[in-house]
Amino acid sequence: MSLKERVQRCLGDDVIAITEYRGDLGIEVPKGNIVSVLTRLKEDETLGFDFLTDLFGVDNLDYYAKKKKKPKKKAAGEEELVEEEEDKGPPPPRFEVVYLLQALKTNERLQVKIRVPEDDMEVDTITTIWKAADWPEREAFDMFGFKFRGHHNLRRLLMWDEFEDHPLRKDYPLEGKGEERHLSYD
Amino acid sequence: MEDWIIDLIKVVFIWVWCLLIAVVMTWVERRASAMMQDRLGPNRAGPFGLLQPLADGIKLFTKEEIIPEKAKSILYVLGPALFALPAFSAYAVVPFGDKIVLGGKEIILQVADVNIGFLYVLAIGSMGVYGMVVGGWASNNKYSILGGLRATAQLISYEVPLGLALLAVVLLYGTFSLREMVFQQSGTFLGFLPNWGFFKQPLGFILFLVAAYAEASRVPFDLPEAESELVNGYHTEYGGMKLGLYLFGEYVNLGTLSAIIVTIYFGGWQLPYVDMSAFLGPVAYGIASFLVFFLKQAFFLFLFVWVRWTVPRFRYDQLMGLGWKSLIPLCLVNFFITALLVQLTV
Amino acid sequence: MPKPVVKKEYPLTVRVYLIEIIKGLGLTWKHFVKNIRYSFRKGPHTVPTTWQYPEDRRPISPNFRGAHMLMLNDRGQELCVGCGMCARTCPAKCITVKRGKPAEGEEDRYAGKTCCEDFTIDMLRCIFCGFCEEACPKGAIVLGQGHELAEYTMEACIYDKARLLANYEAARAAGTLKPKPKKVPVDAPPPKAAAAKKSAAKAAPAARKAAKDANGAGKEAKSPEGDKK
Amino acid sequence: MDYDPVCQIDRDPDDLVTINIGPTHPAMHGTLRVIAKTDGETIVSAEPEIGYLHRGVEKLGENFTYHQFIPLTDRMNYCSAIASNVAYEMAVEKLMGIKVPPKAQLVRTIMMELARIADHQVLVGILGVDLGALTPFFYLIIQREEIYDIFEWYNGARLTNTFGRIGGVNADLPDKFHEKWPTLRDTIRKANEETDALLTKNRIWLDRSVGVNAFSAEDALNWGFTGPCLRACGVKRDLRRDEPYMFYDQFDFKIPVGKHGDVFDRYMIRMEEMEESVKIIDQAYAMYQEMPEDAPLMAKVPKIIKPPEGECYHAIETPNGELGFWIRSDGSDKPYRIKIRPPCYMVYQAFGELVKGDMISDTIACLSSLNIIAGELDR
Repeated sequence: MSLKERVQRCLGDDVIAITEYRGDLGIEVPKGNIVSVLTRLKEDETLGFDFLTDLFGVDNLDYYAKKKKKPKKKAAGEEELVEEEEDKGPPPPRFEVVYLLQALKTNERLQVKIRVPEDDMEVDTITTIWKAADWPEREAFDMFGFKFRGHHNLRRLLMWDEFEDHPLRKDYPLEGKGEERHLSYD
Repeated sequence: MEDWIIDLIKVVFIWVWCLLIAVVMTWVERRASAMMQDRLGPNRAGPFGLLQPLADGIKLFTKEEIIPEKAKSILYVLGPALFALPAFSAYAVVPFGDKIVLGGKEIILQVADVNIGFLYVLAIGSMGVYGMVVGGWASNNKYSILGGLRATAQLISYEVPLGLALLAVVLLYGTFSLREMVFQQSGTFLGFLPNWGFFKQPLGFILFLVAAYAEASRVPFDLPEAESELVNGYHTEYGGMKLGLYLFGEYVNLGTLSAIIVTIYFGGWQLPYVDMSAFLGPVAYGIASFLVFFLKQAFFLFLFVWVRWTVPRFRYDQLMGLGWKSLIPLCLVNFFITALLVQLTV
Repeated sequence: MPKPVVKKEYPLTVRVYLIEIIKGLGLTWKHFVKNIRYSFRKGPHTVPTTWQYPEDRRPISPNFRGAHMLMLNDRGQELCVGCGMCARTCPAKCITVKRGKPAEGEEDRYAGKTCCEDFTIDMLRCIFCGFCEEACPKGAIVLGQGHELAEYTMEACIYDKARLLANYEAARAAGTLKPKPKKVPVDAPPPKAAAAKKSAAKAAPAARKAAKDANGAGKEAKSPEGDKK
Repeated sequence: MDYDPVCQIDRDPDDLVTINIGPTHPAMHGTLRVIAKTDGETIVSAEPEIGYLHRGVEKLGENFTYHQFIPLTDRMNYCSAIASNVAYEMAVEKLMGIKVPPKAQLVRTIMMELARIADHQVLVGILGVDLGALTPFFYLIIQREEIYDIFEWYNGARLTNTFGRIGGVNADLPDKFHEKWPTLRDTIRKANEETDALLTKNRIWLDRSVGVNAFSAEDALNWGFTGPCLRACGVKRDLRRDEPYMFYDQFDFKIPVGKHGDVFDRYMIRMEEMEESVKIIDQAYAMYQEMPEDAPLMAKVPKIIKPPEGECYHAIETPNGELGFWIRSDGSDKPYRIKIRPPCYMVYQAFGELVKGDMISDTIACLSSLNIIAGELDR
């Protein structure tokens, strides 16, 4: 049975969309179910995605803007399914969180995505499943502003603590906004 | 010539000699380590870089003297002096040669032939730790205080095996005087070996050597200043000549310890099988005995350098374990065996 | 989770410390003697692994990516036409080129119809990746062997055209001009059959790549699923 | 000898001393910082702080073209820049569906394995330095210089190589390699043997490394370890074997595996991997020599790289572990989003867990043995 079928069988209705590009399988799942989805993926015997490779956010602001400009452009790859739905409904959520999983036994990889709207940045933490998600979640918070519910130490990781913006968002300029770090000594 | 002038000359001579050893040792350390590591080392100042220590000295003297803002300034200045002074003082009882006859006056080549020279060495040797711990404390730096604490624990712990190893030697020679010990090492042992303490006390020698390394806080026991862990340990905050005193003190310590090893275990100024006084004039004999002593000392100084660039460093708890769990029992065993043998042979 | 406890069981020769330390001392002694012997050799380059820098310089690769230069051709004409490809491809954005027309009567100085009026490289920004050299259609900008680039002021680190040309003159005088790079053979645009044959001929590891390749560049296709062994 | 993990005893936080190890500490590899709470010499808790070398590589990547990003990957793991370069190039090639000519793949393999040797040499040397043995460092670093000579003759840079291009490599193996490799492989081995002789059986070294921050395989996987640190814990996992890319499944090489995941195992694994890399280069070189002189080194790649819309993840086994690139293309000449998965990022987040209950000296040993490279960590 192919990986796609196994994943579909394991998750059932939780799979919103399946994309495949260059052999990389990606599934989109509802935001609220991410913990249960990942737990099921980890514990399912036929899948066994027991290794969290990485976790990160994506800001799709420009992506949609570009899409809107050129609606005629042939949608390639994974966006196809999503796009058709998009045209009718409200604008899709701005952010994505991508989880890269790997099965150590079979060496299969899977991308699990959730979409996060800008006005509701809360995502359940998965540090309860993998400790490896500790820093990546902090980084995603730092860079995009996701609030990982239940994370034990959600502080900024790379930027300094007083920094206010989220630099990897598309509306943050490359050269920064002129923030300076003021150090205080006692 | 009056006695006190002679004594003064001897003191000055030893003082200068110690400094010279320390200065040259800085060069030897750097060049020898470079040679062991396929490098060149300092070779710009003078031929083979021999003037490098001078350049370093000038640099250290002309550097700005900085006392950290929150350091305890009196203790901070006192630390290096406390460290260097005992190192120099310990040399006072080391017989660095036999005797020299000048103007019909017999001069022994030793600053003071005290009959408890052995105890004096031990007592003065353990003073050096004050310099380290005071410097570390006064610097107001966490790394420094850790270095100072490590130094305290290490030096006090290794004082015990050092003393025990020496005690066995005292049993053997039946005297506390270092000069007397050297005299007792003339002749041969078992007919073919030089009558050196080393051959009578091989285990004692190794134990003493290890303890000496720890006392001098050299690799593998350089925990108080472990540069990869504690930045530079107790002298992290020091600079200029204050740092220079610490470094000098360390090398003088090495010189003293080597001298004591030579005196106790390697027959002092005596050559094996050969009696130099038989065919040398009184002045030449004095100089020759000094040179023989120095050569032996130089070998041990080099050994200090050589070992440093070969082995890794201990960890603090392992160091303590080695000292208390291995060295001290072995020292006691060595002590009892020696006592037994001495008792049987006498 | 508690850390695993490791039992330390060493053989006796290891446990007594001294044997292995003495072996180690032997090794360092070997190096010591060897290097002492070397250090009595004549010349600045004594110990083979150390170069006595100002007197004794290590050979520098002809491909070295050092200070830039603007090349002239055999007839002494400037090659640069000021197209600005280098500036565009530079990841550090350190090149500024101003295109210009050669002045009246000076056409001989330039190889092309246009020239660069101004060419500055901010060496403080440059990361010496060599992309400018690769992008240049005329082979006009080349990274030479100059590697002692320290200056006393920041302004001096911004190389203008004269400096770049002077770099070339210096390199030519020293004979360290870069040899013409060998042309990298590029995979021929595969006719369908040839490509298939090739990928079939290729051994197993390429199977996945080949399968992916069959998708063709830029075309969405069903990814092969059975290609995992 | 063993000591009780003191950290399990409840302690008054006021009794603890906070020690800042780094960011400017002689034993810190780059600008790392560990805030350690210590009780005497024992670490009760340690918290690594990163971000001192954060340069926003991912943000820069979104504003660079695909080719312009290659020099940035140099500056991630600067000890083995070539491996990072190749990892990125392979990710873009996967995104575009480019097939790299076999000869270029062999050149990449050879250079990458050389970089792996160089990386491991630095690591073992620095581990020695941090534990007080300076001499092995020099024996190893001399060989690394020879390897860097090959890199320099290859494309003109020693450290930040900017190796390869998307679709292949931009030059053939240099003559320097052909002339040097037969002797170099022996000197590399000799340097390893000398290091081995100085360290591996030395009781002092063993005491400092065996059993120091041992880590269980289960924990290691949970924390996302990859590469030598994971293999030291006893998990036989190597992307070269598990997800073979290039010609790795045709080469005959062993994957060294440790037992306890302690400093000693990490050290030994690196020592053995150097041996294996030498073997791999030998085999790859033999295959390379069978190729015709004018075999292609570059695939046919458009001048301006515009991958079709889509996203993919590709990872290879760099000296530190799995280095992956997740790239989303929106069809333009710049990546829409690049996410780098640096291997030591995942390893370093477990640092507090690793050194808990050990001593200050062990912190240093642990840090060096993990091979944390700040450039890769902070990106």
